[in-house]
Amino acid sequence: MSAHAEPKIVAFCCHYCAFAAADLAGVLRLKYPPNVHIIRLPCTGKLDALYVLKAFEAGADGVIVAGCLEGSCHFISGNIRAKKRVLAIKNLLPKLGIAPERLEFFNLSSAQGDRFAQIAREMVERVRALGSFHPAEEEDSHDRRGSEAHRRDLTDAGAL
Amino acid sequence: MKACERQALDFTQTERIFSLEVGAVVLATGFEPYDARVVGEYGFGRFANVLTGPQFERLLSASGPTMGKVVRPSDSQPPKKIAFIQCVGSRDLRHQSYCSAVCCMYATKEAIVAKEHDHQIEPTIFYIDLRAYGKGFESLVKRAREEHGVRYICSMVSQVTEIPETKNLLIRYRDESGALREEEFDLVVLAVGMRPSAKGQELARKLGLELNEHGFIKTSVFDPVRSTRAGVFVTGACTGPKDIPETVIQASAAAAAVGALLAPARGTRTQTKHYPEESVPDGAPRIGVFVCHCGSNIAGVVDVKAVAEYAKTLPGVVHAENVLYTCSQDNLKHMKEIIREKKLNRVVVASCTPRNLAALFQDTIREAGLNKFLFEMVNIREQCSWVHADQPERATEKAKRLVRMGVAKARQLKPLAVQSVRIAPAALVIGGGLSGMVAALTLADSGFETHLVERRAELGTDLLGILRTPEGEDVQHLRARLLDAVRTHPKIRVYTSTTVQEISGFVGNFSSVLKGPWGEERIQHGVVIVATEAYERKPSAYLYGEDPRVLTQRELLRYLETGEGEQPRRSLVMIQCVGRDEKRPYCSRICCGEALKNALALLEQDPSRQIYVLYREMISYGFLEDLYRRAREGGVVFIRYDERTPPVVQRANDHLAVTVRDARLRQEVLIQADLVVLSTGVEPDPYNEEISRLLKVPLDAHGFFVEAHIKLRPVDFASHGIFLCGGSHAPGTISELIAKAQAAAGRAAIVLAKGELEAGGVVATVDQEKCTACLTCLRECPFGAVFINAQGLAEIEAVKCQGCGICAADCPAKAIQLGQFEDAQELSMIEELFRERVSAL
Amino acid sequence: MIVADQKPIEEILQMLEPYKRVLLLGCQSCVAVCMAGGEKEVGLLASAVRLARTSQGRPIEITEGVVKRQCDDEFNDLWRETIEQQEAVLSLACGVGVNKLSERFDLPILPALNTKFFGEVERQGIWTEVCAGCGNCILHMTGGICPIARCAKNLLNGPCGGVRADGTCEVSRNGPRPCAWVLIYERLGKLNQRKNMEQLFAAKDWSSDRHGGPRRRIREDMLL
Amino acid sequence: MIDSTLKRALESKRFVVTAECGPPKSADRTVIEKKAQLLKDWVDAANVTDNQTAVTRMSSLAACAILKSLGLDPVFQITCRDRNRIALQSDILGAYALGIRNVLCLTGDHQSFGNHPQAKGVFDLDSVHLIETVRRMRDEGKFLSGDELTGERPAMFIGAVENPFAPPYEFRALRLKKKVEAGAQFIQTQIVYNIQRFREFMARVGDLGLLDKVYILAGVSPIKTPGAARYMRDNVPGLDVPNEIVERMEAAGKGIEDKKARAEAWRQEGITICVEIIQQLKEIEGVSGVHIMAIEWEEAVPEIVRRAGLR
Repeated sequence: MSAHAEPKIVAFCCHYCAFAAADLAGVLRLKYPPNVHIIRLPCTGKLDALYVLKAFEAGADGVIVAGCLEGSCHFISGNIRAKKRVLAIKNLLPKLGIAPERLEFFNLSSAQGDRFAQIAREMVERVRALGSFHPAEEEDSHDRRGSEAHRRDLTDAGAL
Repeated sequence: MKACERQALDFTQTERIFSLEVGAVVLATGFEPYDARVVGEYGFGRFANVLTGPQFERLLSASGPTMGKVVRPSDSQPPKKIAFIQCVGSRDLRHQSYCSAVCCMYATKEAIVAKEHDHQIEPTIFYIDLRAYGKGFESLVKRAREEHGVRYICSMVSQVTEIPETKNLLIRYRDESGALREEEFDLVVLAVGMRPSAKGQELARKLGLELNEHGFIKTSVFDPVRSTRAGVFVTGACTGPKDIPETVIQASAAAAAVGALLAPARGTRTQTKHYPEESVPDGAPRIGVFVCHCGSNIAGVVDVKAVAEYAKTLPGVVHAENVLYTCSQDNLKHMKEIIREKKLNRVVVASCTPRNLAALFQDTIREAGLNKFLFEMVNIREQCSWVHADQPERATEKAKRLVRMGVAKARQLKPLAVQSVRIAPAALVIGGGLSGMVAALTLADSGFETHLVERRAELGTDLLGILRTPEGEDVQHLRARLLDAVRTHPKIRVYTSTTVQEISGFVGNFSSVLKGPWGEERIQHGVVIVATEAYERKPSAYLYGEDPRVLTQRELLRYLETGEGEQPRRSLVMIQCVGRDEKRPYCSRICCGEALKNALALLEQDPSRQIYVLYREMISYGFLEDLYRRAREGGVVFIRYDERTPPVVQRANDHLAVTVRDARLRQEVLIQADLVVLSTGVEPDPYNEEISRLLKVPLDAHGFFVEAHIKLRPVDFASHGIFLCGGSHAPGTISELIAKAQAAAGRAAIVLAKGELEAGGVVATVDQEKCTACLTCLRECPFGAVFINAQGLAEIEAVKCQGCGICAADCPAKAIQLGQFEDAQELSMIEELFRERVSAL
Repeated sequence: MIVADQKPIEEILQMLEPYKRVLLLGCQSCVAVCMAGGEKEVGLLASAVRLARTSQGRPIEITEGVVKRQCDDEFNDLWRETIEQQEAVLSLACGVGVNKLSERFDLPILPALNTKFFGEVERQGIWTEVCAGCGNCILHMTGGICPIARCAKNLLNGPCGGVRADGTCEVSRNGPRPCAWVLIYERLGKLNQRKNMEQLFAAKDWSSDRHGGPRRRIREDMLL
Repeated sequence: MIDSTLKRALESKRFVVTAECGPPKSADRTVIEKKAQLLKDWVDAANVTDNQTAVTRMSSLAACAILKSLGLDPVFQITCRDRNRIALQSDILGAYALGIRNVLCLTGDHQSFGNHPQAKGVFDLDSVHLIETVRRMRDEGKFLSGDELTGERPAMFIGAVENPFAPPYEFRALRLKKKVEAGAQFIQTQIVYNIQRFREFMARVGDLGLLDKVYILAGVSPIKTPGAARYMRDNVPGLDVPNEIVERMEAAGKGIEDKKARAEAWRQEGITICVEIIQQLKEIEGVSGVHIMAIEWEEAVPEIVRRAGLR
C-alpha cells in the first residue's frame, strides 16, 4: 500500500456514548491511527442506510457505526434500529463485490475511551489487510466518480 | 509580566472587601479526608506503600501522576496484592465515633477499577460491616466478588508493619476460621473517612450556626437543609458524611428551600438577555473559520497555521484565522466584530469537542445577529491532536480533512426557528405520603398551584405506626403538622381516594383526568412528581403468622406506644434481613436503624431485658453508628450470621427457641426468647405498575422507579417534565425522604419558574408533500411525538420531539429531515471526507 | 395496498448489464409504503448498483427520480426529457408502472420489483396477502376473512383435511399461516353466524376473476 | 339403479373391506394387474388414487378400467386439483362408459407437495361441489351449468373422504353432513390410529342422524418401520398417531441384530397393530367396514384381512 493509499475510515458516532468515548480517549491521550474520521450524529438511530452506501461510493475503505450499550441508549431504541440497518447492509455488501468486514457496528458506553481506541486500531488493521476495493485510482478521475451526487456537490460550491 | 502576551498579570492587585445584599445563604463547605497519620498503627506517613483512599483514587486516574498506571510509591513497580483497610479514623472513639458512610463503596469501586487497569492485581478488603445500602450497591458488591475476584474479609486489622528490604507490608488479622494470621501485601490503601472541613467550621461559627457533637453543621431531622439560623441553608458533606447521589439530592433540596423562601422576589433581580434582530442570510454562503491553538494542546501537534491557510482555499470561506484560545473572552468579542465586518453568515470553529463549548459559541454568534444553528464545530483536539500526537504531519492532514468536512456541512446549514411554548403553571403530585406532602408544600410555598393525589382514603398512611425517629424526634407530631399544612395551604388541592385515569400531553402542557368517588375532573399542569412510598413487607418465614410471639418491627412499635399486644417480658430476639433473597436482594437501608431505635427504647423501659440482634451486616451508617454503640453499651448482644446459614425459630413449650450460627465465633448459639421481632425491609407500592404504564416511565427488576441518572439526575425521569421521589425511588430514612421530596420539587420548580419552554431547533419535520402516511415514523418514535394530522399525513409535535432522528433515517419517502442533521448536510461531509487529494497549496 | 418486493440485486445487475446510462424511477404510493420502491429505496438501489459496477470496473451513470404515481401518464411525463436521454429505465414501481412506462416510452423499461399481492400490514415490516381481487366478494358470508386469497386451495366449503394440530395450513412454503377456514370458523363463532359454514357454498363463478380474461372497469359518467 | 358391487356389499350389512391400489409412475399396466391379483379375493372394491400427494402417476381412470377388466370393482378417485369442472364432468361420463360404478370425490393434495411445485393448481371446484355435480348428473340429468344431459346418465355410487383428526374437531361431523346433503353415499375416512378420538367423531355423526344416510369405512394402514411411525406422527398434518404406537414399533425391533429379521419383526408388529385397530373398529356403531391403505405394500392386505377375520 503506497503512502497515499492509506485506508480511510469514517466512524458514525452517537453524541451521547461513542462520540463521548472518543473524547475520553483523547483526554486519556490514548493512541489510534489517524485513518479514522468521526462524524457526530445525535444518535445512531439517525444513521440512514444511505449514508453507509454513499460512504463506500465516495471512497471509504471502512465504515464504523458506534452507538450506546444496548438498554442505555439516550433515545431508548436508536442503537437497536441502527444495528438492524447495519446488519442488512452487511448482507448486501458481498453481492456488490465489497467485503462485509469493512462495515461494523459497535456498542460502547461514554466511559469506554480505551474501547473506542481499540475499535479504531482494530478496524484500521482489518481494512488495511483487505486493501482498497476501489480499482487503484491514480488521480481524481471524474468519470470514475460518475455519480451525479458528485456533480451536484461541485455545482453547489460554485466550482463548476 | 513580559512573558504573558495578553498582559494578564497585575501584581498591584490587593485584597478587596465588598458586601452583597442577599435574601438567603447556602453553605456547602464540604469535608476533609480524615488525617490517616493520626491512626499510627497503620503506618501512614511512615511506610512508603501505605496510601489513603483519595491518594489511590488519584493514582487510578488517567490524568493522575502515573496516567492511571497502578504502581507502588517505593519502587514504581506494579503491585500484585493490594489490601484495603476500612473504617480508618471512623467508628473509633479515639478518632471519630460516627461511620463515614461512603468508604465501603469507594473501596469496592477502587478495587474494581484497579483490577480493570491491571488484571493480575488481587484486591482484598478488610471490613467490620460491609455497608452497601444505596440503590444498586449490593449488586456492585456481588459483581466485585463474582466477576472481579475482589476478596472480602470481615476482620478488624490490628496492625500494619513494613518489611524493610522489600517495603512490602504485613497485616495481622483474624481469618475465616478465627485463627490470627499475618499476610504480606505489596500495597495498603487506608479507607479514610470524612471530617468536617476546618475552614467550614470556622465560617459556620462566624455565621452563628450551631455544630453537632461531631463538628458538622447542626440541622433538623425534619428539615435537613435548614441550619439553626433562619435564612441560612446548608447542604452536602458539611452537614454529615454522605455519597454523591445524596449530596446532589441535598443540593437540589437546598435550592428548592431557597426558592420557596424567596418566591415573592422571584425575577425581580434578573435581566433577560436581549439578542439583536436575526439577519436572514441570503445569497451564497460567507463562512468564517476559526482554527484554535488551545495553547499547545492542538498547536503542539497540528500545524494550525497550515490548516487555517488551507481553510481559506475552501469554497464559501471568506475569512479564516488561527487563534490562541477561541473560547477566551477577548476572542469571542473579536469573533463578533469579524462576523459584522465581513458579513459572515456561517461560522466554523475547529477546536475541542462540541460537547463542551458549542453552546458558548452559538450564544456568541447570536449576539452578532446570526441564528445560532448557522454554526458547526470541528473537533481537532480530543479526536485529532490528543490521539495522534506521535504523527504530527498525518494529524495535520486529518485536521485539514475534518475542517473541509465542517465547512462542507456549514455550506448546507440553514437557520432554524425556535419558538417558546407557554407552560401551565401547576404541578401534579402522585402519592400523598410523607414525600408527596413535602413536595407539594415546597412547590406551593414557591408559589405554584399543586394537585396532590392519593389513592388511599387518608394522607400520610406510611407514617402511621412510627413513633420516633432514631434521633428521638416525634414523628406523629410531624405527620399532624404536615397534614394541617397541606389541608390549609391555599395553593394545594388535595384529592384522596383518587387515582389518575389518564395523563396526556407533554412537558409544560400535561392534561390529566383524576377519578374519585366524587366523580372525575380534568386538570392542566406543566410537571408531574411521582412520590409513592415503599411499605413494610409481610414476611412468611420464622413462624410469622403462626405464632403471636413473632412480630415485625412496626408491630413491636404498637406495643411500645400503646402497651397492648404481646408483653416482651425477659428476652427478645431481633432478626435482620428477613426475606432478602435472590428475588429481592436489595438492602432496604432503614431496618437496622429502626431495630437499634426499638432496642434502645425497650432497654429504657426495662434495663433488665436481654435483647439479641441477629444481623448479616449492621447498616448503621453515618450518625446511626452512635445508636449502635449505645445499644452495645446497654447490653444488647449482636450476633452476625452468614446469609447461607440463617437463624432457625422453633416453638419450645413456653418460649421460642432461636438457634443461629455465630459467623464470628463459628459455633451454634441457642437463645430462649419470649418474643422474636423480624426486620423485613420494604417493597415499592404495587400501584407503581399503573403509574409506569400511565407515564411510560421505567421500573427496575424489583419494582422501584428508574431515574434518569443515579448520580447526576437522581430525582428526574429520562422523559422531560416528570420527576420522582419517595420510597418507590429508593428506600430512605425520614430525613432522607424529606430531602429527596424537596429536591424533586426544586427540579420541577425550574420548569414552572421559567414559564415557557423552548421548542424547535434540532427537531424533525415532515414534508407534507412527500409523506405517504405509511406510519413508520409514528410506530418508531420512542417519545410518541408523531401524530396523524387533519390531512391524514404524519406530523411531529416540536415540543415532544427529542431530536434523535430515528424517524428521518427510516422514512421510505425521505419526507423527514432532522434540523442541523439534514441528509444533504451529512452527505456533503461524507463526500468531502473522501475527496482524494488534499490540495496543499 | 399493492405489496411488492425488490428483485435480488444479482438479477437487477444482470438486467442492467448492457446499459451505461439508466434512470431509476421510484413511485411514492403503494411501493413506498411497503418499503420496496419509494425515494429511499431508489437512493439505496442506485448506490448499490453504482458500487457493484464500479468494483467490476464498468461504471454506470444513474439518475435517480421518483413520481407520485407511476400508473398515470401525466406524472411519468414530468420525466419525459430525462427518460429520453437514457439507454433504459429501471422502474421501482409495481408491475402497473412498468407497463405504463412501456406503453408510453420506446426504450427498455426494466422491473426492479416482483409485484406480489394486495396486502395488509400485519405489523411493521410484515405484509400479508388477504385479498385476491377475484371481482366477486363473499366476505359478508365468511366473517370478513377471504378464503379465496387466504386458503391455498381457495376452498368454499373448507377446511380440508390438511390442517395441523395448531390450526395452521399444511401448505407453508411461504412460512406458517393459519388455516383461513379455521379463522373463519372462529370468527363466525364470535359473530354467532356459524350457520353460514354449515350450508353449502355454491361453486364460484370465476369469470369475474382474471380467468374471465384481463379486466377493465369503466365509469361511463367519468369518460371525457 | 346403481349397479355397484361395493354398494351391494354394503347393503348386505357384511363388514366390507376396500383397499387402496396405487398406480405406477409409468405406463406399465402389469403393475396394476399384479396388484389386482393380490387384492382380488380379499376385497369388495379397490380404490385407485389420483396423482396422490400431487405426484404424477398413471391416470386413475385408466387404472380403474384395467381393474374392471380383471373382475375387480374399482373405486375411481378424482381430485379437483388437476381438472376444472369441464374435465371433471367429462371424466365422470367416460368412467361410467368404461363400466366404473364407484367414484370418490376429493379436493386433493396441494401441488406444492408433489414433484411439480411450479404447477398451477386448478381448484375450480372443491370436493363438495364435485359430489353435488355427480349427483345432479345422475339424479337430475343436468350438467353443473344446468344444461340437459340427454341419454345415458352416469349412475355412480358417490363416495367422499373426511378427516376426523384435523381441527376444528367439532366441525368435522357437520362437514360430513354437508357432503351427505350434497350426495355422498359412502365415506372412507383418514387413517385411524387414535381410536378414542374416532369414537367421539362417530358419536357426533350419530347425533346428527347420518348413520342411516351414509356408509362409513374407517381408514386403516399397517406401519412398516418405527421411522415411518415417527414420520407420520410428526410430519403429516391432520394425522393423529399416539405415542404408544410409535413406542410399540420401536420395541418390536429391540435386540434383533440381523437387519432383515428386524425389518420383518417390525412389519409383523405393524400388521398386528392394524388388526387390533380393525377389531376395535368393528365394535363402533356405524362403521360398515374398513379401507386398508397399504401404500406400496399391497401384499399385506390378504394377511390383514385374514388375521382380522374379515374373510
